[in-house]
Amino acid sequence: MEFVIEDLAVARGGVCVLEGVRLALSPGQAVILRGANGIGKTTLLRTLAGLQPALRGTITAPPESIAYGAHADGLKSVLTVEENLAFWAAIHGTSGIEPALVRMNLADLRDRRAANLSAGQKRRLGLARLLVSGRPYWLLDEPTVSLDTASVALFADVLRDHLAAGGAALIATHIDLGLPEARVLDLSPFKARGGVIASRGFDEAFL
Amino acid sequence: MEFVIEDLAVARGGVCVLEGVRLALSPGQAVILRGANGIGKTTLLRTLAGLQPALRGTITAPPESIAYGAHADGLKSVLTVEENLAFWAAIHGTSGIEPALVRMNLADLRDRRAANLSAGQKRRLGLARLLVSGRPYWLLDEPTVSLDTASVALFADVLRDHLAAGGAALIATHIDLGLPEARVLDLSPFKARGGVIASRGFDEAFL
Amino acid sequence: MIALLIRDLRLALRAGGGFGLGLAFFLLVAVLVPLGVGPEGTTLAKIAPGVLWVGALLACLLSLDRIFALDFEDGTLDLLATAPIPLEGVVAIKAFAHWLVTGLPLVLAAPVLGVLLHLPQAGYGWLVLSLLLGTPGLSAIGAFGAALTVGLKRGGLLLSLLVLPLYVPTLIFGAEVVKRGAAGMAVEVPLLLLAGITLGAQAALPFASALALRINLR
Amino acid sequence: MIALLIRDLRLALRAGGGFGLGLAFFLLVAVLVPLGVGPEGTTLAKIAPGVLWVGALLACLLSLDRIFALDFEDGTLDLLATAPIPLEGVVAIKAFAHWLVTGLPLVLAAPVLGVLLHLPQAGYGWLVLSLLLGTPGLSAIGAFGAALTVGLKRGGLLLSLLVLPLYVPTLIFGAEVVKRGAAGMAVEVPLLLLAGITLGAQAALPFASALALRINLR
Amino acid sequence: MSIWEYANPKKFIETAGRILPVLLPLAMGFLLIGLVWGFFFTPEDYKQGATVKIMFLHVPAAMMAINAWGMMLVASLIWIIRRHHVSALAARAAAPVGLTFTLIALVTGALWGQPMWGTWWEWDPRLTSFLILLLFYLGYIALWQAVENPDTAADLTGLLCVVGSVFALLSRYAVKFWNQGLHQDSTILKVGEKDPLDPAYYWPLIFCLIGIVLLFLALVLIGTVTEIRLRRLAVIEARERQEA
Amino acid sequence: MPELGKYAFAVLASYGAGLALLGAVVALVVWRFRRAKAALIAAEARLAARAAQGHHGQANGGRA
Ligand code: HEM
Ligand SMILES: Nc1ncnc2c1ncn2[C@@H]1O[C@H](COP(=O)(O)OP(=O)(O)OP(=O)(O)O)[C@@H](O)[C@H]1O
Ligand SMILES: Nc1ncnc2c1ncn2[C@@H]1O[C@H](COP(=O)(O)OP(=O)(O)OP(=O)(O)O)[C@@H](O)[C@H]1O
Ligand SMILES: [Mg+2]
Ligand SMILES: [Mg+2]
Repeated sequence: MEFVIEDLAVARGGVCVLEGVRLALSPGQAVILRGANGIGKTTLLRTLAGLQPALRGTITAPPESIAYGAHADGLKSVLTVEENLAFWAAIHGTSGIEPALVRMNLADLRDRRAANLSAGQKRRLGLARLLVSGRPYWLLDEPTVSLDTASVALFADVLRDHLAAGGAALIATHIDLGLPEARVLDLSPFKARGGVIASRGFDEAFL
Repeated sequence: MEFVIEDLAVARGGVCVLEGVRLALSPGQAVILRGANGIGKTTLLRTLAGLQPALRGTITAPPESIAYGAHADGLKSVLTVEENLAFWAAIHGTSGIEPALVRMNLADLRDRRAANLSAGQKRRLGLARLLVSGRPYWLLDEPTVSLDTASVALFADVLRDHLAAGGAALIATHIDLGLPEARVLDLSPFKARGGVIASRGFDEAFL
Repeated sequence: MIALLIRDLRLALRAGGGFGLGLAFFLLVAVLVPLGVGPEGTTLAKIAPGVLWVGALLACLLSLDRIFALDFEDGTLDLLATAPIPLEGVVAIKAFAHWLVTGLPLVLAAPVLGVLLHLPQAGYGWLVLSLLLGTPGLSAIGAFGAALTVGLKRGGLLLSLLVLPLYVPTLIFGAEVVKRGAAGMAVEVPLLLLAGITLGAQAALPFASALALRINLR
Repeated sequence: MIALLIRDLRLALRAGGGFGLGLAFFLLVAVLVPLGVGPEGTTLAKIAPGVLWVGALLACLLSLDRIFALDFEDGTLDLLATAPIPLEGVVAIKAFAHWLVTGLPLVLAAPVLGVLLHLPQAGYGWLVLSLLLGTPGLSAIGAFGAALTVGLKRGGLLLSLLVLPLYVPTLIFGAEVVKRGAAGMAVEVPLLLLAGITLGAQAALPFASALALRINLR
Repeated sequence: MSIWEYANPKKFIETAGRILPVLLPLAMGFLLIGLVWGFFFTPEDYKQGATVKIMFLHVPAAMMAINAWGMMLVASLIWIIRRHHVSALAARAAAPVGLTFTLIALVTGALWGQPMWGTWWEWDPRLTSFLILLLFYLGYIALWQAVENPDTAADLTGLLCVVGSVFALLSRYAVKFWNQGLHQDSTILKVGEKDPLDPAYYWPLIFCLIGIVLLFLALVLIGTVTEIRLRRLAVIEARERQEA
Repeated sequence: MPELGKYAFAVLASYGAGLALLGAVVALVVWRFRRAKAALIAAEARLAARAAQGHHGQANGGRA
């Protein structure tokens, strides 16, 4: 099952930011999204995750196959690491959070409340959620923010295993993840050139 | 008038994070604070700005001479650029926001509401506040976050003028500001080695 | 779904979750009204049903913004929207959790406050029953209001303004049940209408709320 | 200082600032209580002073969290604390701005709502006067509560709980003035006490609030 | 040509520009004739005395207050189902006008009630429903103003309007259950039945009614044009921001 | 002026308040209309100026 984007245009705040984006992602592949601040990486990923409607174009993906990792980690500060992770496992109907805890080096912190984690530990917990989601396509928005180099390498390992197991990933990031096998998609050519207005079709009458 | 820190210890969340910090800042000087994430740069700057008490040590500075530039810019999104800046000028009893607007390249945006600024433009407005504060000692916490290279250069120019006019600056930053004349202060040697508990004196009884 | 319910209850029970605050507010209103109105028992007895219902309604109201706002701010709502459970279910569960945390304690505490307000003897049973039937509706309607205002900063006052008019039918029938019950009159009609509103709200509003959430997440 | 006042008023007037919402909430309470209590004019007239005062108090209460929370969240409060004006002055000005935006409209709208609740003719003047004297106190006390809870997420309900008990004396004297006034009795004593509370709160509480703010900023 | 052609903003502005110069004077004319006729040239009622003259403001305002909400409901449904932006904007433009009519009905009703019923306000079901309608208008307008993104605001207020209408109906029923009233029933549509409206009042009232309906339409048209322009303004500003 | 008798206050106040409210809403609608129109004209002018200079009549500049 492939994940295919065709001629996609996405909008934010009523303005089209990217247009004509096309991409095919097969199992085992990773694609890195590049582009300056504000070009629309987050917007693109949110659209692909189904959180906002596309302006034009089509997104084809197997149903319920996408795990979205946003800027925010969605952690509850009064719950412990284990409770946080177990909640997401239950929501996704998977079981066994143990491997995810171990893989993301969180086993020692299992009973710590999320409020007492450092920023990097919080981030690791947010990434562990991807593992318990059990979904093949990962859409990640700057997953390594506030991680130190050791943790970045740990994450790259996890990612490589995920790809080897038939998963795929689309990652927006500014830094080098140490994944030479990943394709790079530069978004600059898709930048919308003014004048194209958002709300589907009809709104063009406002110009 | 000098700005002198002697044997300072600062705490955050009940734990001493830095101790034995000493530094003297004379007019015309700039000092760059360096240190890994979480070492306590923000904590140190907040203490120096008078927002939290020091654990030990002394801070000597002329009264009302410090302008603090935090992570957050303190902008009101429903006010225009001009209104935001004029408010801070009025609070500091200075007049003439015009030069600050021009220096930070905000003149064209003067009637734009802060909500409609991009992140970089917001940051420039936050820095323009320093200019209208009319104070000599600037304590800046990562002032160039989300600025592009041109704006960083612009800010370095502004900073250089401020130093030439007898001001001084203490800047926590991870990137290179293009200020070769600035001294660098690495905080790693001052990292508190466990066991030292925060709240002055009293808390030690619990050890 | 059960996991979501358990998590919401757990969050409410841990520090900062606000469990019990609604109850305290209910108590405060029941205390403030006699202070403002004056201590005569007969007047108080007459207004007790209405005041208790208005108090329950306000106590419910003040905790509404917690239903979605915290999850929205920390990004959980985004993740729940992409999770394999329907957003309608999420809304219904969260409204139910809100009722367990806010509405149910009010139901249990109401008889005690009835004493403070000199509620006539015959009214207590009806008070509890009407609140039991009515408060789940309040939570469902409130969840709709909370979904409408979820993206707004400090939208508490706006939320009140939107939700309170929607509470009017529930309030009228609820207070009417208690009033009639206390006076020994027949209560079937308002009781049935109250139950009808709650059932209708529980059945239909989660869809509207989920739609509002989707719009706000966009 | 004037600049701060002007800015706060401007913020309240621009979209999203919440000007007028307090008024709408006041209206809501005045409508809900009769819906709960029943339509008879004589009962309503008896409880009108108390209900109007409780309504004013709740309307005031619900807008309290805007006094400092927004400024705290966007970092303005940090900057104000290091600015060359005393934090006590900041607090006093902000409480005053809150009164102008919330309390004053309530004072002006109260007579209209008095009509809804069948307030006796003789009571209108005293209602306006007592609110005029009392609401500045409510703002000052509320600012203290807001300063205490400024760092908390969605602390609205906790804020209510902290502040409502502090409002009790104001409520009692305020409602007493209106009740006595409406009944044609002497009102000097409660009126003086009301004015005393407001003056005392205005004079002393800004210091406590500023201290609370400093602690929360740390 | 389908009626939805007029849902094109440009076309809408053009059409409005052609209609308004006729509509506005017509509305003012009807209203003026009706009010002058009603105020100066109607006899006193044998029961109500001169206060019947209040009717010429009260009744049209009261009817339009409800109809304005109905129009907003229809416009909201069109927006939700067919996504015609102009429709959402028309609903937005109608709200302040409807609010004003509600206020007029309430104020004139209160002033009428004092001499007739001996009280400014009575918790009569019809009066109470109007107060609740006022609250719905206030909430609707407040939500429009609070949400920044215009499309989000249109969606949310549309939803509120639909859900609110259901609850408004429920409230009307609940209020009737709660209290029996003093307010007289509608007679205006009972021509030919027993106890009809005195013909001396009939025609000025009809003029006022027509005048108010036309005024409402004119104000909504102007308001919708304003909203369309503001929408376009927002689009241009967003684009400038993007290019900056 | 018609003879209003003891009801003069009620009738006059009704007409006064009703007409004042009508006037207020008309004034509000017209004021917003004028303001939106002026702001839009200014924005269109800016857009045209920008299209003329620098942007080489790019994309939709001309449609403004
Ligand atoms: C503030 C309160 C009042 C409100 C909200 C109100 C509301 C309404 C409404 C909605 C209508 C139109 C109903 C219809 O035609 O079906 C109406 C009509 C009318 N109202 Fe009122 N009313 C109020 C007070 C009064 C008072 C105090 C009087 C006089 C004693 C009065 C006399 C009438 C009359 C004569 C009609 C015309 C009925 C007809 O012939 O169709 N109203 N009012
Ligand atoms: N609420 C909003 N209203 C209007 N414009 C917005 C809004 N949010 C974002 N934008 C604009 O949309 C564009 C795309 O934003 P987006 O967050 O997708 O960028 P990004 O590529 O993820 O940037 P970054 O690298 O900083 O994360 C930006 O130019 C931004 O200014
Ligand atoms: N509220 C808190 N409670 C407990 N510990 C805290 C709290 N806030 C911060 N800390 C800890 O205090 C230390 C110092 O934090 P500080 O924000 O000063 O670091 P920093 O050097 O500014 O980091 P950065 O480079 O990320 O800005 C960190 O180790 C952090 O974990
Ligand atoms: Mg991004
Ligand atoms: Mg820092």
